[in-house]
This record gives sequence, C-alpha cells and structure tokens, in this order.
Amino acid sequence: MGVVDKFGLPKPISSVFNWARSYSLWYFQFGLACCAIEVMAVSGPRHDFMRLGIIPLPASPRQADLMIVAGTVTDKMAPSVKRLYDQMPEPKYVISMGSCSNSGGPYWDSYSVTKGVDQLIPVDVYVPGCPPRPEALQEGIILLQKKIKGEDMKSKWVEKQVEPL
Amino acid sequence: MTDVLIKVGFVALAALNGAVIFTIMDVKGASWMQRRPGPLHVGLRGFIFPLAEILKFVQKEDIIPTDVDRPVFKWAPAYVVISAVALFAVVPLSPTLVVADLELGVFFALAISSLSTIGVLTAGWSSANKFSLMGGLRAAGQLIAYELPLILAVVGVVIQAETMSLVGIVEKQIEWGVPFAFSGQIVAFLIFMVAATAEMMRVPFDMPIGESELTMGFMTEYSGIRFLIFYISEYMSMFVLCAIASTLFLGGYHLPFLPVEWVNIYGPISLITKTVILGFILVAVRWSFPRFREDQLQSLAWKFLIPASLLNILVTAILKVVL
Amino acid sequence: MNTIDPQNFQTISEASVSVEIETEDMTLNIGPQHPSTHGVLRLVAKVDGEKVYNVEPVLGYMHRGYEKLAEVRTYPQITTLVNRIDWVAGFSNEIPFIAGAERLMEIEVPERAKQIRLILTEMARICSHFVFNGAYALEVGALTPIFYAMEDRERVLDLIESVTGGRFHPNFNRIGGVKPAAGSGPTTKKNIQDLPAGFYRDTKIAMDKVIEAADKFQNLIGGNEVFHKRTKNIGVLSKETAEAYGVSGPILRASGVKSDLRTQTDYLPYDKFDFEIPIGQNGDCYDRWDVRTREMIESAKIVLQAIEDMPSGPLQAKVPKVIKVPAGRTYVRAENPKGEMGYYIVSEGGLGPYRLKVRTASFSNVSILPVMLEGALLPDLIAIMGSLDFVLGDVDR
Amino acid sequence: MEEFLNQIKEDFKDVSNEFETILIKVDVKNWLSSHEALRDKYDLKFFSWLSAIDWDNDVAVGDAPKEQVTPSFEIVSCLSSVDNSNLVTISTTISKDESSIPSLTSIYVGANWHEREAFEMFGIEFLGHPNLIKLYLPDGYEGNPMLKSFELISREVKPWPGDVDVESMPGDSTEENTE
Repeated sequence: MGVVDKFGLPKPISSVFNWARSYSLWYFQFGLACCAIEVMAVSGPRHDFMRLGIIPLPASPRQADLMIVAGTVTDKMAPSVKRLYDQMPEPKYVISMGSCSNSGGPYWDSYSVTKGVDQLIPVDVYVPGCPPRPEALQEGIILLQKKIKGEDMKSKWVEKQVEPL
Repeated sequence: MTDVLIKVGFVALAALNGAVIFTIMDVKGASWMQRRPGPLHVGLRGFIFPLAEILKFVQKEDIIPTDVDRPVFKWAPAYVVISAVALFAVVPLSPTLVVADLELGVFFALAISSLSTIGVLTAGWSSANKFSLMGGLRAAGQLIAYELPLILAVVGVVIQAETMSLVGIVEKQIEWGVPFAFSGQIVAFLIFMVAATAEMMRVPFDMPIGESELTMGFMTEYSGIRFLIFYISEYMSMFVLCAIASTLFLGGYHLPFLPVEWVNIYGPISLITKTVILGFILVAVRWSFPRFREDQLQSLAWKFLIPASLLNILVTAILKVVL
Repeated sequence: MNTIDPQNFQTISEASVSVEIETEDMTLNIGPQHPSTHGVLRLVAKVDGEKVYNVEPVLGYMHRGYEKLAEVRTYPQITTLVNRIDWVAGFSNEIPFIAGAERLMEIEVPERAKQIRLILTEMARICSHFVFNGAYALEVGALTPIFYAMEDRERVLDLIESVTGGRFHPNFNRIGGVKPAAGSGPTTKKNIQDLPAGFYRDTKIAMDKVIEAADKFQNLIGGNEVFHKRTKNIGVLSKETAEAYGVSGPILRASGVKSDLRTQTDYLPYDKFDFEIPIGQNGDCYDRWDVRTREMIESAKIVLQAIEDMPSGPLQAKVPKVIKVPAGRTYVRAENPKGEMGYYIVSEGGLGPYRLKVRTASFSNVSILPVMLEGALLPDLIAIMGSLDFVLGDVDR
Repeated sequence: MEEFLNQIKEDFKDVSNEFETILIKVDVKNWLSSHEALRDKYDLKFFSWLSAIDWDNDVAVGDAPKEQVTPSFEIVSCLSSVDNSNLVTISTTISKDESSIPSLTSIYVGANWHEREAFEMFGIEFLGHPNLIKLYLPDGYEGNPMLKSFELISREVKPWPGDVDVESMPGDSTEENTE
C-alpha cells in the first residue's frame, strides 16, 4: 500500500488493523503430503478452522495471507515453495506443519528431502507432530493470531523491502 | 452537482451494503449447509467478518507482476465495479426513492450489465498468465451467451407491462394485483434467474473462476485492493441482479394486501426482503451443485434457454393481442 | 499452482494450422502446486483452446526415497516408514510388509490378531473412500460434499484411534501380531483387553453411519444431473489397456473386471465373510466413483460381520526379541484402497532387508494418464484425474 | 496354483517356488521371449512391476550380503493375472560393466515408467525404450541413489538420532545383541 510504512499508525488504529489481519487469514490451498489430509480434517465440520477466520478460498498465492506448509518438502519441490512464497503479497505468514517440514522428520537421512522448510522461507509458527493432530494445528493458528495482534505494522513494513515479482 | 454526488454516493453505499449482506449470507449460509459454525471468533458471533476482510485487504501489498500490461491490468477491476454500481441506479426502492427513473430503465440496465464483460476480459488478457487468459476467454464466451436469454426474458415482461421504465413495470404489477412471475411470466422468471446466475459467474456456471481447473481464473494475478474490488463487485452484481429480478418479476417494492399509499414506507424493506430471499436461493444452489463444462454451458444457453425465451415472447405477444 | 514462468512464456507457441482458423497451441503447466492435483503432481499439457492433445506427467515432487531408506532401517522401523506411503489409508500399507516379513520368518499369526488387522484395514479403506468422495465432488465443482465426508470420516478415525492411538498413521502392527494393550493378559471373548471398552458398540454405530453416509453420497452426488453430465462416458478405460499398464483396484473393477486380491489371495482371512465385489460396466469416471462408493458399504458390512465373530486368543505370536529375518525373497501383495500394493522383500538374514521393492498402486494408475487424457477437454482432464484417486506419496514413494 | 507351477516348470528350466513366490531365472537373451511367452501362453497380462537389485559386497550403507557375491545387477519383473491368483517373478542377471538390457515396452506398455525408474536409480540402460529420461529426481541431480555404493550424506554428517537404543542398527555389525 505504501501509506502505512510512510506515516506509521496510531495505536488504536493499528490494533484494529492487527485485529483485521488476525481474523482474515486467507489460507493458500497448499497441500504437500500426509499433513494436508489433516488440514482437510481441520477444515471439516468437527474442527472448522473458519471459526478462527482461516478462509481456505484462494487457489492462487496472490490473494493469500497464510501458507501452511503441510508435508514433506523435497529438493525438487523446494524452488516452487520458495517461488510461491515470493508470489504472496505482504504481510504474509507461514506455519510449518509436521515433522517433515520442520526438520525432515522420518526422512532425515533421505537423499531427496529438504531437511526443514525454514531453510527456504521464514517460518512464524512450527507445529510438531507426524502428522500433528487437528487440535495441534488449531493451537498453532491461535499462536499465530496472538503474534499478529502484537505486531507493529510500521516496523514490519520497513524491515522488509517489498518488491513486486 | 451536489445532488449528483449525493446520488452517486447513495448508490455506491447501498450497493456496497448489499454486497456485505450477501457476503455474510453466502459464508454463513454455506457454513449452515455444511454443518459447521463458520466465522465465529472474530466478534458478534462472526457476523462482522466482512469488516475484517475489507480492512485486511486494504493493508495488503498491491502486486503488479512485471509482465502485465500495466494500465489495462490496473483499470480492469474498475469496469466491473462501475457496472455493478451503475445498475443499482435504476432500481426503485419506492416510487419516489429511485436515483434515476429512466424511461428506458430496462434497456439501460441490460446495457450496463454487459460492461462487466469488458472488465473480465481485459483482466484475463492483461495478466500475462495462461490461466487468467483462459478464464477471461471463458468469461467472455459465457457472458455473451447468457446476455441473450437475459434480454429475451425481459422482453416478455416489457411486452406485458407496455413500458420499459422499472417504476412503470412495478406500477403495472400493482395494477394487475399479482406479480408478473405468477401471472404469465414464470418461464421468463426462471430463464432470467438462470441467466443471471451465469452472469454473476456463480456455481454451476463458475468456469471462468473454476478453481479446480484454472486456479482463480481471470483473478489469478490480482492481489490486495484490486482483488477486493473484484470480490466485492461479484457480490454487488449478485445483489443488484437479484434486486432487478424482484423488481421485474416479484412486484418490487410493492407487497400485496398492503395499502398502496404506504408504499413509500414499506417499499425499501419489501424490496430488500425479496432480494435477500432470491439471494438465498442462489447461495443454496451454489453450495449444492457441481459446475458444468464449458461446452455444456454453451449448449444450455443456445439450445435451450434462447429458444425457450423466444417462445415465451411469442406466447406473451399473442396473448397480449388476443386478450 | 504455478503461475506463469516468464522464460517459458516466450517459447511456448508453436504455430499449427487447422483447416478453418489458425490457432496456436499453448503449453499449459498444471502443477506442481495446483488445487486439484492431489498434492504435487505436475502435468505439462499441450492445449489448443480448451482441448488437450498431449499430456506429460512430471513426477518426483514427493519422491522421498523409501526404497533406499528401507535398506538402512530395521524391520520394525520400516513399518513406521511405509505407513506414510499412501497417507490416506495408512494402516493398509503396513499389512503386506508385515505379512511378507512374517512369511519369511515362518511365523503363524494368531487368528485374533489377523481379525483385528482386517477390521482396521477395512476402516482405513472406508476413510480413503470418504476422502475420495469429498475430493472428487470438489474437483467437479460441488463444494459441500467434502464437509459431509470429513464429518463422517472423523467417526471412523475415532475408532481407529481408540484401538491404535494414532489417527491415520497408527504403526500398530508388529511382526507376529498386533500391539497389545499395556498389561493385557490372556484374552477371552468376554474379557477383551486389547480392544477398548465399548469398541463393539461404537463400531456398530459408526458402521451404520457409514452405510447411511454412502447412501447419502449416492443421492447427493450420484443423483445430481450435472454430475452425470460431467462424468458419464468421460475417460473410458478398456480392460486391455488397464491390464497392460498394470492398473489395479477400483479403476480396474470399474472397467468390468472382477479382480480383487481380497478374495484371490490369503493375506488376511477375508474368506470368512461374505461380501460383494462391486464392478462397473463402462469404465468411465462415473463408474469409478460408483464402484468406490459401493465398496464403502461392502467394507462396512465386512466390519460388522467381523466384530460379531471375534476369535479369542493371544494377539502376538512368539517372536525373538531382536527381529532377524532369514535369507530369502518373497512378494506379498494386498488389495489397498487404491489398488494392488505389494512389497518384494529380499533378505540376506540381517536386521534390515537387503532390498525392498515397493509396488504401489497409484504409480501404475497414474502412468495411464497420457493415454486417457488425449483429446479430452480441459475440464475433463480434472474429472479424469480426480477419478483415478491417486495419492502422490503412493506415486512417487 | 500347483498345476500352474508344474506347467511353468515344463517350459522354463530354472524355476523355484520359495515363500509362495514363483521365481523364474532366465538368461538375458531370453528376456523378451520369455515375457512374450508368459503373456500369451499363460495369460499373465497384468504387468505388476519391474525393478533391479544391486548385488555387491562393497556397500556404503546398510548390510552387506553374508556370502561373497559377484558384483552384478539383477533385474526382476513381476507378472500376474487379473482373473486368478497366478503370479510369477522373472529375474535375469547382467554385469555391471555392460549394464544394458532390452526394453519390455514393446510387450508391456506399462513397463515404460518402471524402466525409467530403474534407469534413474541404478543407471541401467534399457535398449529400445522410447523415452529414457529421469523420472523422479531434479534435472541437475547426479548419481544413482539405489546403488549400494551411494552414500547417504545426512548419515555421515550427523549420527543416528536413536543411537541410545538397545537395538543395533544395520551397518554397525560390530555390536552384538543380547537376546
């Protein structure tokens, strides 16, 4: 936008904006492996992450705010993951879900698996488990919302040089 | 000058409010149909989530990819939103509460509604993305195909009402005592609703967006506030087309058994209630149908809807002459 | 979803001349991240407008090197690993591997353990078909069925969890039997310590719900005119082509072949129960959907019969503390939700296999895509691909 | 099953049936003809899989074979029938220096991807294959991972995380187990 980073925001407005961001997290449909099925379970009626404002609508990274890396990232997939992250508009958030994307998980010694998605993109919340239970993912989302609510927009925008792709 | 500005402001605000109401209805209706709560923790049992959405999109980075045709890409959302807002200008909320009671109101509405085609086509073309391009082309083909039954369905109403002014059409329905949908134009009403669904590009006619095929269709490359405009104008045009449908076929601001003198008081409420009921039907259809294939959609329009609407015109005209 | 690659964009057009109008072919890159490729399959499709005339699948975005990793793991560790091959039906993946190791070690598995395995395998099948039903509806554009599918699937997952402790990667099998509950002594029919209290009752309720849900899908999806239009006579697969490509499971049965390893082989005691093998007539997308939905009902019936007639006895055969499999080689195959899954174990008498070849169903099933997609329309591409019901972990391993 | 086995024993010399799996060992030059015969005569039309085994005593990871073996590739393919439970595995041995074998794609179209996989994982060349390119690994990847001489680098740089377990791992054969 360009307005926020120039002028900064008074506290009440900034907290309203933070509230808006934390409850309107458009989640980019990005399923890699086993954990993607668990993400589907969380979107299902029993857990329903839309309660928390996660909207699983966009199929394109351009409209997304949140990327849940759910599953094993292989070396062949890694450039695509990086590129999809770059295509998302700021401010953007990443949840790394499951052992595989946290550290390689059961494939720690494999010749084709990237050991941790944080080598490629910055991660905001790590959710452990193989795969994490739906409740664990929901906790991760709530932690992310807490983090967003405490953010200062101006510093966030200044520290990242935003370039269109 | 000032009253023009007031009118424009009123129309834009009303259309925006309509869009917000329809967004809530769509998301909460979907949640209800899918046996889950939907947005809940955002506040007020989740009913203020559109506010969070709008505030969020305002903050988003506005990405313009390097390969796009910049001016065309930037302006494409404007066509779509202008088309939706301008349509609302001719919808009468009551005999007096109407922004522009044009003599050729129906003509204006149909002409303006096709403006959105240009927006969609340019958005798809300028994005420099193959999925966008295919989405834009699909949208153009679909909007042209369904413009015809939409117009032809309305022609039946115009013949029966002997006027093209929307207020005039409502007055005629008050005169008849029964809305047109239940006095001869039921076929036209159904054709209009099907064609309007296609115009709005909603399931089962959502191939231009069809996320399982074309990711987000013509909107694929849009982000931030420009995407928000597309998103809102989708609901705006849904709201406005439902309002026009209820004006043309369901008696608009008038309610039977209520005195016509009070119509200025209950008019807006009556119209919006009818619009919301129509909108809810569209929501229910959206969340229960799969989508058609592109060629099946075309053959539905050309082989079934257009002949049916021509037949409807013929029968209406004959009855008009005979009776 | 992969948006356009600027470098690619310049070189895509190879002009071709048709009779009436000049059109240009376009290379459409679907994937590796596309909403309907079940993960990270990538298709390079040559399209002319909406018509697809050449498709080349690109694999490997989920290749995790199972066969190599198996060479450096012990047999109990491999069970954990192979769980995650077909992640929609984790339990089914363990069965053929464990059965292979048991065959090489010549262990006779107790009847009761076999029956518990059978029940859980069928539950995994039901879960897998639930996911398919929801996802396939999503691909042809109906957005609601996935939520119904997920709701009903949770009920079955609860049962699996109550027995094994895991939702869909249970790692419950042991060589020689199944994992006994802590402190469970000798079990009799009345005093069941290995299955949780109330399992009988809950299973009955859940399986009735599954049958109800399958009927609901038959009405909700199968009764929809638009769904018929999208799937009938689309992607017809003949028996001969299916055989030559090694296509198995529900896809083969939808083409009219009554082939089911549950009755043809004896890896689990399926001969004790009577159930039908649903087959299709045309081998089109609709039949593939229909066969799977009817299979859900049959699986629920098997489970209902199995819990009525539980043999008593121990859960675990006598096995040495450190499992060493004697030298030899065997191939064990099983009917998984996706088709034939098998393990070719070559043992040299060590703690781990010398070579483990994993034969997965989806790998062969996906190899047929270029044949089936030739000449299809772009929306049909999605419908055909969805009807194959593959899982990328099962394709790439 | 018995009948089927006896029939096969008549046609092929080296047939064994261990652990309920029929293994037919053929010579490389009979590789294609034996598949053709099995397809046409025994109605084994279902192509299940094809893969290879790297026999070598000099291994980088995992257990080495107990006895001395001559370094070679063993190609194994599996055929079955959809109508009954007949299943055979056919194997042949080729030397490592000249690792090439005729492609099965002319007999079973389904062998295409399996042979590409074996080509990528072992470096075996399939003569007459229409499209012998990499299947799984990225374009710039070097080496054939399934070769016994291929090292898993992660295992070299960091120790096995479960080292404290009583169970010994394949590879460290020095440690004896207490039973």
